[in-house]
Amino acid sequence: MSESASTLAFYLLAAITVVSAVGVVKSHNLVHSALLLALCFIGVSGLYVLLQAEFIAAVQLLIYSGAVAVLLVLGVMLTQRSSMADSNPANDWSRWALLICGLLAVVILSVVAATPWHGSIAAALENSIPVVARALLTDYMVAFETAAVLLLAAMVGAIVLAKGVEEE
Amino acid sequence: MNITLLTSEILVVLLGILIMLFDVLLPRQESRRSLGMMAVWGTLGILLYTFTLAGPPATVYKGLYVLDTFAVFFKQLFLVSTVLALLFSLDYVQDWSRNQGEFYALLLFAVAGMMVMASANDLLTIFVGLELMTVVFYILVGFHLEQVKSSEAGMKYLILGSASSAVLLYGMSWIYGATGSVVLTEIAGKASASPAVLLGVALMLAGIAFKLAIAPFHLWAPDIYEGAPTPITAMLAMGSKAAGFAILLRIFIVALPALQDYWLIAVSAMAVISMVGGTVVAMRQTNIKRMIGYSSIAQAGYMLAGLMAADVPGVQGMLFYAMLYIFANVGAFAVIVSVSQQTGTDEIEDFAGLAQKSPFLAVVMTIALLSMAGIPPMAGFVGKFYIFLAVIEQGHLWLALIGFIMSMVSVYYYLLVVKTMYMKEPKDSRPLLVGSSIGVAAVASVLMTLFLGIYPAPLADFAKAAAQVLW
Amino acid sequence: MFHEYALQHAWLIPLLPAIAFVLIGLWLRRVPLLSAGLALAVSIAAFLLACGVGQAVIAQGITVEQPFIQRVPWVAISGLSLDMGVFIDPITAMMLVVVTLVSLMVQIYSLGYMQGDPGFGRFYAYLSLFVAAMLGLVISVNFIQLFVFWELVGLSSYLLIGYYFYKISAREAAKKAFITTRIGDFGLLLGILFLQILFGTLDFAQLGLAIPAYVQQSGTGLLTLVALLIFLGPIGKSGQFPLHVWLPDAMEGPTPVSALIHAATMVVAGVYLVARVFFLFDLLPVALQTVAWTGAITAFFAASIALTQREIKRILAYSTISQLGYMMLALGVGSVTASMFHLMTHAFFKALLFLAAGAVIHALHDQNDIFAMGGLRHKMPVTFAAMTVGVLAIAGIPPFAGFFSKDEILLAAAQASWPLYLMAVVTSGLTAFYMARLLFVVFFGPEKPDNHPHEAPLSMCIPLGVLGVLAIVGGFVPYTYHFGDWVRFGPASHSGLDWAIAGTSTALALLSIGLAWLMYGSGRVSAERLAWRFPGLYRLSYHKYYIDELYQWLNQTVVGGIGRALYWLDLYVIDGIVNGLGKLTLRLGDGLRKIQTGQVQQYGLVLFGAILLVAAWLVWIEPALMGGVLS
Amino acid sequence: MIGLVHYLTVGTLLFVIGLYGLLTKRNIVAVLMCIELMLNAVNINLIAFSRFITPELATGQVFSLFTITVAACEVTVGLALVFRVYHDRDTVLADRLNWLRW
Amino acid sequence: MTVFPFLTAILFTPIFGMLVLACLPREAERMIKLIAAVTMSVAFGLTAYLYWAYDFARSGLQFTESIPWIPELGVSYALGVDGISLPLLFLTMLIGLAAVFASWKLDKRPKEFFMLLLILLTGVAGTFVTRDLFIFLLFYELVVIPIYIMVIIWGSTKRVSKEYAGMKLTIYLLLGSAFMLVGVLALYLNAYPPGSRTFSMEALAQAHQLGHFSEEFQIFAFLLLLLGFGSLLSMWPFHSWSPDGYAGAPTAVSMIHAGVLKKIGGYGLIRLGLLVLPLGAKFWAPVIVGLAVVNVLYAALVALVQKDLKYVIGYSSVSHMGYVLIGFAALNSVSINGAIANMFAHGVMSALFFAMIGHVYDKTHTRHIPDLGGLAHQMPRVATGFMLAGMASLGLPGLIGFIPEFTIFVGAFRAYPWQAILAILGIVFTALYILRILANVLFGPRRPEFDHCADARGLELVPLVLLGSVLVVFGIFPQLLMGMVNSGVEPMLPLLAKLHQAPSMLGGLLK
Repeated sequence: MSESASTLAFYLLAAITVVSAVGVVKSHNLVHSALLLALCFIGVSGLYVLLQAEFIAAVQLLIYSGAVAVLLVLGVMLTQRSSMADSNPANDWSRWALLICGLLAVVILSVVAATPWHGSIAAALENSIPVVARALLTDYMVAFETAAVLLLAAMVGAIVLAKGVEEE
Repeated sequence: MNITLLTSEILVVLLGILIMLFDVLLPRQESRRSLGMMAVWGTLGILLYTFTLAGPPATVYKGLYVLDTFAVFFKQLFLVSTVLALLFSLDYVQDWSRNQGEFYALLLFAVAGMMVMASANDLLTIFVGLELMTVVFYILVGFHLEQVKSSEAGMKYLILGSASSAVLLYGMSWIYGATGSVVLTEIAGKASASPAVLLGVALMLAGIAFKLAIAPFHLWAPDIYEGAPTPITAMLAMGSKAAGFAILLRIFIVALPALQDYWLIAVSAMAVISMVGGTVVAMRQTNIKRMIGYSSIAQAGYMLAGLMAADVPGVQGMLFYAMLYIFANVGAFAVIVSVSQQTGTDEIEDFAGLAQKSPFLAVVMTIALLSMAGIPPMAGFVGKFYIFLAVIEQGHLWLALIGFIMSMVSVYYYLLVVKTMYMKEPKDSRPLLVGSSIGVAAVASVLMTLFLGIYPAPLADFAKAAAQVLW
Repeated sequence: MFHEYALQHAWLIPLLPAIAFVLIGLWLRRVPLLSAGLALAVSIAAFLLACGVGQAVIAQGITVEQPFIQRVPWVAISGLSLDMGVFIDPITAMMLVVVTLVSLMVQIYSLGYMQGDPGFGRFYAYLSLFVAAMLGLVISVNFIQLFVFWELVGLSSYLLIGYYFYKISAREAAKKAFITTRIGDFGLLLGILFLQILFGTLDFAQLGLAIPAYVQQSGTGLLTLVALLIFLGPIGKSGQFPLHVWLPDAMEGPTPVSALIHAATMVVAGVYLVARVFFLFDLLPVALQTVAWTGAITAFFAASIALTQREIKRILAYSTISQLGYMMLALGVGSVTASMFHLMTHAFFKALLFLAAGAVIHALHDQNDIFAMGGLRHKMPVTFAAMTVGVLAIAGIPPFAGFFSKDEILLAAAQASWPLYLMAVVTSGLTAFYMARLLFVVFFGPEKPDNHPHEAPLSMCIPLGVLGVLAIVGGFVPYTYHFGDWVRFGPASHSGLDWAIAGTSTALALLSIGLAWLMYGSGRVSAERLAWRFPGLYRLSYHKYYIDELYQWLNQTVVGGIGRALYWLDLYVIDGIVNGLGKLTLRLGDGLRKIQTGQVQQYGLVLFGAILLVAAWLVWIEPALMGGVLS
Repeated sequence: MIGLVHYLTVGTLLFVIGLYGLLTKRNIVAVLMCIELMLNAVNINLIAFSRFITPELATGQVFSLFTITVAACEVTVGLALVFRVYHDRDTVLADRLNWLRW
Repeated sequence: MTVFPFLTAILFTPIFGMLVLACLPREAERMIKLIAAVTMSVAFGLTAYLYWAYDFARSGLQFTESIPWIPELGVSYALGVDGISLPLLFLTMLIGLAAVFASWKLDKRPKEFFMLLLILLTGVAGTFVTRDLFIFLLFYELVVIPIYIMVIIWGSTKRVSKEYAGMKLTIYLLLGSAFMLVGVLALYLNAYPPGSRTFSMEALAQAHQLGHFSEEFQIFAFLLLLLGFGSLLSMWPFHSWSPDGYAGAPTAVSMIHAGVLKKIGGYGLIRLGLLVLPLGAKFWAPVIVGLAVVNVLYAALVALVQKDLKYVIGYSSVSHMGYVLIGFAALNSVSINGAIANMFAHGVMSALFFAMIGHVYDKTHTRHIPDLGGLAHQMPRVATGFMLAGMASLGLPGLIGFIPEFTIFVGAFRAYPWQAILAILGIVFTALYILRILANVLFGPRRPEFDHCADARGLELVPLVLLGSVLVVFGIFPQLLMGMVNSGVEPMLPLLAKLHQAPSMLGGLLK
């Protein structure tokens, strides 16, 4: 990809991501929010591609845009019996929230700007999947196994909690 | 690659899976108490096994997972608290119509997460271990299907917990970005006072402080303590908090000592706010679990004060305190479970006349609470003594003064409970029968609390050995 | 040799009654006869020993300059050692004999007077305690011993005044006595402390040597203060103005007690103290002047009150105060001899007067008002005789005892300063007047039909007889045997009677008695008319110059008021701060608790607000601070 | 040239937007969505650092994998809890959850 | 060394008795009381033997025992008594024994009561016998909680509720101890370099002599200790727990608290404040003297207007503690002798007072002074007890109170004459309030409503006889006490002599 193309792609994807994220937050319809969330996830996965992390981008699409978004929509459907029109209201503290978020953004952005990043000049790995795979099963083996237990526990827990609803 | 170092974690997970399997195999009507006993004995066995782990530090692979005295200390701490918490869970959950097997199994998974946290030497493993623990706790907090408060507590915990996890993770990402590494020992060499690192430090500190229920990141704690099933409240107060301290110490002592000057002030402010705020608000509580929730905020403040010393004695004091806090909590929660079994609620008023209905429980409760307050000859005094000794040595006399004053003020609300138990007449004359497993937990708590208070040397030595590993 | 034995064992004199006190108090209380028997036996033994000591003083030539001293350590710590001991010189010997003799008489008298009283055993226990304390005081070898027994004397007088503890008046009188004397003791204690600090010793003999040397070196300024502080003690104990108020009230005790303590012996402890430490006062003219003036004012002032009082014991009490003033006056003008002489004769005739008054009261079933009495001379001849002797003795009519001692005092006063002499003489006239008034009102005039008096029993008459004889010869005999050679300070000053002074005072006394006869005996001059003519003076005198009221006000309003004010301060300020802090903490708890709204997103706001603060602090502020510090 | 700073800026924006939603959305499901946004922001950071700071090690990529896993678990459990709350309280609004307070 | 470990035996006798009691059924009331009595008798007997066997000539710490306890911190289980602690230990056991008998008629939950009482006594005794600061702290706070429980269960509600009184007492003293704890920790850390640190009191005192404590440090640390020990000693203005607390507490607790517990404050000031931080003590001495004078006069005046008997004695004890403080702060051997002896003396007399008040309250159910009167008619023995205690309290010679007070005056007069004069003025006010209650409670006309009230008899007489005889015997033979105390003070003489030149806060201003 040429540099200008990638620049353009970046801005486009960034815009998609940020705007759809704002949409998630601002939309009054929960279903719209969920769909915008999926769009946002897609934008993020596009950014991953730009960052040459294709594997992660794929995972992002699969898990986030696929599973998580669908799960959320499912949740919306199951708990929202009335109309969707005003299903996603905001509370009364938005002013404070805006202040805090704004200031936090200022702080973080100032950090981004002020930090002397020690960037590596090395090019990205052509194919990062083997590296990731090796890291997962060697260096981060314990974390990997732990994550497995985590998934098991989350599954069991989710079933137990959700089943309690079904049977009654 | 030395997989045997993971034996204890593996055993805990296997035990959990085994319990789930047995749960399926057992006929539906049969009492699930056996599963609980299995968990207790299994955990006890693993605990005994951990005593063989003492030795020079060893790493699993490339130093990302270490088994040193520090890790062993915390693993034993988690296992001890689990054994004791399980002991009084038996009676608590036996009325549940189902899911008892899952309850024990999930609890064990949480313990596995804590154990991973204790050993993890990189941010990634720490994070995953932490998430294993907290996600399981989200579930367990909301696990009491018959109690409305339980699901509310679970939901609140999940929202705030996830947000704080995101903050912690965000902080980790900045550290990673600034240093190019997630391994603690490598970070130590590269961390400089660049804005990104400082931001990372701030966010991680906040994220961990949330798990520790340090003020002003504590707001979840009282609600969740009140709403959660009592054994889970106990585990949150004991295990979760201790695990939080384990990673706090690992990260800040091992990885970020160079920035000590920066985070110490924030830490001291948080410690003071916790000690004062937790104590002051606890004075006005009427629910015993909620009161212990607030008091645990103050307790976390005392422990955090030990970090102010940022040296071996300080950490030694924190470790010592974390251990004795287990025993104090076990005693208190065992009594709370017993009383609420009979009355059905957790209000302090329900303790009226306990000294006459069951003098044993009243004594256990008194000793446990006084240990938290730090009154000799209970262990709590020695713990505070170690911590503030170290703090004063580093010149923070004012902090010790605030700490001691607050611990004496805290006696006020602990004594309110004592007063209710001893002075008020019981509402009904039914004698309170103490279940055998609860009795065992209570006796263990009292004996250990008194033993550690009177003869702290063995545990103190152990804690010192553990603390020295970090340097 | 008995007197040798007595001298070596003089410490037994106070110890024996003390043992009697313990025995009676703990076990014998319930058995009246045994109690009284033990107390009497002990008193007799003490009297005999005291006589032995007296004999030894004469036989062995013990003088004021060469006393006989024994000491045993009592308390010894680094930097302070206190002894107990025996200090015998002629003054001590005289006091021992007088105290044991009078107390013996009173104990015999009480056999009859207190007969049938439910607290008979207790009474004798107290009496024994008193005797022990007084004797211990007399033989004191140093200030601390003196102070110890001084206080014990106070205690026993407290107990005896409050003997009828069920009477509110007795209880209050006892309290008053204790507290009033305590004020004096405060000064005495301070004085003692000063001496201890200045000289490192409290021993009389050692101080007697050290003080003159000190005066030579450092002058008299501080020592005068010390002496005045010490003198506060005698003011309290000996009922000197302005701490005399307890003494008249002390008459609430049983009459034998009044005789023993508040007339004859205890109250002279103050006088004795000044005499004992005269080596100190002698060097300090200012202190001496104070003593003299205090004595003179007290003498006159008390006599003026006694003129108008109606209660028989009260009149006697004021006369006691007055006579004590005389003794102080004598000391103040430098005559230990005169003072001690008067002390002795006063002990005899005042005990006699009180015991006789007791007999009257006893006969009239606790009637105290003299105007309710009258014409008793027929029914109670012995008592009448005793009273007459007593009155003549106190009025200073020769050859009764009082004449000689009073004369010596007047002489000494005349030699010192004429205002003092004038006051003394006028007082002596007043004394004769009110004593005669008492005698005439009680024993002459018509009999009151309501009274059914009877003569006192034998046990009460014997002491009256003995004391009567002593009141007659107690002045003349010592006078002829040169009392002043023994009991003195400095060189003996043996002067004969000054006929001018003696004549004046005797004439004045006779005149006063005559006036009293006119007013109360024959009724030619109306006392009421006189009182009506000078209403202010009369009221002032009758109400004792309102000094009691002043003290009452001080105690109730000033001290009590300060106490109440401080209590208010304690409750609402000091405790208020404490409680306020507690409440504040609880309020704070309530307030902070309200942060916990249960709204998860508000928690989130706080949480992230805090995160923002921490982040901003670490990222912005702290590096700036550190940079500032570093650069 | 698009560099690290750009990606970090996007991440930052995503993080605060998610945070804003977390603090203001009443519906719990929406709150869960916002948490996902925040986690995605972290992932952007991680991947960007991985690309620009440690391109040869891909540590950030590994990290982000775990983040995604954890996020999935959280959302699963979160939704299960939403069902429970909905069952118990018949609401999915966060501000109705105020039985536990003070 | 195979000497019998007397102090350990004394310390553990009550614990052992407590454990025996724990095993008894709660209905066995008489048995419970008997065992408590036997336990305390044994402990008292052992202590009395020690008092007798103590070798004056050798002075210093005797009957020592020492076992390393927490070597890392330099803590050892070290016991020993000297002329300062032995009288206080003796006092503890004496009052403990008396308190057991003073509670003989207690019928509400006796098992718990006597168990707590024994724990309490162990705690108090422990502070006096230990030579190790750490162990001292353990025992120091051990006593607080039993007292709280005893107050709220067996106490009485008058002007303030017993819950309030108990809580106030507890929190107040604990807050004070917080300052003290910090002071102690600072002391420990500054005494020796890491590695050779120790909590041994002798070693800490040694540290001063080696010059390890700078003057600034001593001044600061002493202030912390003063706040702790001073509030325990009810130093003005930290005294307000004392009257309320005593009024709320049951008889036995009032006896022990006023009798011995308070004295731990004075003991600590001498043991730590003076011996370890002499320059600090010297610096603050003028302040302490000033406050102590306020203590004496203020509390005496307030006692004068009290209506509740226990409040009078409560304030009276505050007033008497002023004398102890003056004696301490005058910092010479005579005054310190007096301060220690006065702690003993006040302990005995206040315990007797509270025992008698307890008896009166048991029988008449009131402590309100205007409601009482003429009790000498119905209760002559109790009246005797009151008289003895009262007379000792106002410093009557021949009873125990006089010589200690006199010694304090002599010592204080030397150092602070003007303050001493003010303090001595206190004896007048003391007489006022003591005589006021004696007169109003004991004397006056017989009141028929009290005719049913029995005098103390049988075992109830034990406190009176025990404490009363100590009052008298030690009063007549003060050397029994003063000799002992002096043997404890004598080793301080060089220190005190050196202190003489040390600067104090107000310089020579007030001297």
